[in-house]
Amino acid sequence: MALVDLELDLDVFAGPFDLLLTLILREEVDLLEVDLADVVITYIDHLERRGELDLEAATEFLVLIAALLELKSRLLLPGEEIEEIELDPGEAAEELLARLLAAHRYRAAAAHLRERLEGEQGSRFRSAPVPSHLRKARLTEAHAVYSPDALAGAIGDLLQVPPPVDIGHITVAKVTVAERLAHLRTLLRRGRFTFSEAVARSDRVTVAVTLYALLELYKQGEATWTQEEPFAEITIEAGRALGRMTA
Amino acid sequence: MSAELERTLEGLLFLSSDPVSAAALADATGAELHEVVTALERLREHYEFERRGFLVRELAGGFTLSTHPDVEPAARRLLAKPRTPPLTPAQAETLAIVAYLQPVSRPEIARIRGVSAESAAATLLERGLIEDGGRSQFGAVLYRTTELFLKLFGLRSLDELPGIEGFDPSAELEQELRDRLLRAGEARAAVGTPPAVTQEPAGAPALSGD
Amino acid sequence: MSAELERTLEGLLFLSSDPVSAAALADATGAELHEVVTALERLREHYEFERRGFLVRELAGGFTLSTHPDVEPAARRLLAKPRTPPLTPAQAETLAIVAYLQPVSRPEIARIRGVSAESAAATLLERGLIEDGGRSQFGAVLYRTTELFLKLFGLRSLDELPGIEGFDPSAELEQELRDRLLRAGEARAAVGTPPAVTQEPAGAPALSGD
Repeated sequence: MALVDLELDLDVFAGPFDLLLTLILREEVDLLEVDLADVVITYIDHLERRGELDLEAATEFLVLIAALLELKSRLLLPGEEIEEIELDPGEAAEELLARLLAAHRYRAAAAHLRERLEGEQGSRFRSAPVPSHLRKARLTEAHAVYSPDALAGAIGDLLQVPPPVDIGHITVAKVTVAERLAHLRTLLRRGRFTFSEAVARSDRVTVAVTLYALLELYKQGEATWTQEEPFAEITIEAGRALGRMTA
Repeated sequence: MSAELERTLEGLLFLSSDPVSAAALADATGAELHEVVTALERLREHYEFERRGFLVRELAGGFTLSTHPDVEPAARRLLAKPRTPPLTPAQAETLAIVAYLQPVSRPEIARIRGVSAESAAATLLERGLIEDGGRSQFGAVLYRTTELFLKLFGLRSLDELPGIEGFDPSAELEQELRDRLLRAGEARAAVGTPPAVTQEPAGAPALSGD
Repeated sequence: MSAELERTLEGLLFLSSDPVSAAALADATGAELHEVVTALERLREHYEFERRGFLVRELAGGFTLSTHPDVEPAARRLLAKPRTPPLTPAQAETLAIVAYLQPVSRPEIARIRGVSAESAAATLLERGLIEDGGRSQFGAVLYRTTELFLKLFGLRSLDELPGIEGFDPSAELEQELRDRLLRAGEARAAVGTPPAVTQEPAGAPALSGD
């Protein structure tokens, strides 16, 4: 049996896997101290070295390691219940044995099912759809099962025009282009300023309207601007028209 | 050997839902084409003389088995039970639109509902509640309700369809209903809300009759 | 009349893709239940003695037709695929656990197998051999086998599965497992003596810590 060959070198134990199991069951090694992940890694290395998979041994190992993990997780559960969960070695061994037996049992049942399926390979079933003319329900067999009111109700619902979308929760822009034009002209009279200064502490709508107002001023020649690179700060100053006007 | 071939062909035709060509049958059985044709002929005779429940039929694509017409009444009793599970809201809406506006096209149903009516219409067709009733001037299939529909809803005729709450049927009846439904549907599509589903359809008072 | 019944039953079984109960066949044909059962038996004999390509099978609580195994080689050539792909060991184990313990949850299956049952269960679900059969009290999906399982595995009902105790390991194997668990290590540990603390060559155990 390949499991016997599985040599472990863990922090708390060095030796064959089956001995570790025995010692755990005799409580000579504390399951809580055993790094089960290390056991699994050792097992995988072991499989790789052998280069072949002994299915029987692999199943047994998986069932045992899963059962150990479950026992360990139960031991790790915090709280007063810990007394109750503590397993005596006999019980733990019986539980592991029961697991192994169940695994064997269902593996044998699985083999039986596979044989059964194999034995049925020769019989196939027809899976054609029933011709549609044979599927149509006959009128004489039909009787009222639906309420006509359901149809009227459905049409009534469909006739309802939905209320207009409620946009009350959206802040309606209270700012106008005229207001922002006035604001920008005030700033221009004081000299150079940046766009950020012009829209400091403003909401998005105000920013948008301000930009629109600025474009309007540029078009009129009242303002001109410079921007070093995209998304950089925009510096605004009076344009030629305004200059002429003030000149 | 030839009885063996007949038996194998019988099994192959049993398994195939579509007609199978004699050549394909020859390939599968390893027999010559003329042997296959002869064996199929014997199979046909066997079914006929022994009064079996099947027929060998030669259709466009090849050979197929079907049941003898004598079996059909029992087959309908076994297989053609009207399928009447509760209608889903989508099915009820689609059926209601067809019932009140027939004939009506699928695009129109979709416009009124604000969503596609494809799968609901397919189910209603399959259950025999609606049927193909010609083509619109634009080539779309027009649906109408069937006799089975009347029976399953306990109606003697379409005139017995209940009136609609909030709708005066005495007016320019059908065209107006159609227009109003379309307007409501477009409004719904614009808003993106599904139509309200009536909680208790049976509670809607009927306005017709007058 | 009875030949007529046989013929009708043959046609009905041909048309139904799922097994049909004798009661449903009696309903459809208007015959008595015992007449149906007798006629089905005669049909079975007819197919057998006449060496037809079909068999009458009693599966999944009803009757159905299947092809005779002798047709299989030709069917495989015609349909170019095996009837059902074989099960992998993981799928077969998962299916066995569901078949015997149903309804059973995936964590329970994993507990018995020692490994996750996720992908095997997904494949079995997809192939229609098992299905969702409700929820456990902890909310895990419970699996059970389907009618298709019975049909494909040639079972009339779950009762036809051999008892699970028949698959218990032999007494010798059980004893061997018990020995391996409880005592195998002891031989190495030089029975009774406390495990050595110092590491020695040749696989002697070394216990660090307490």
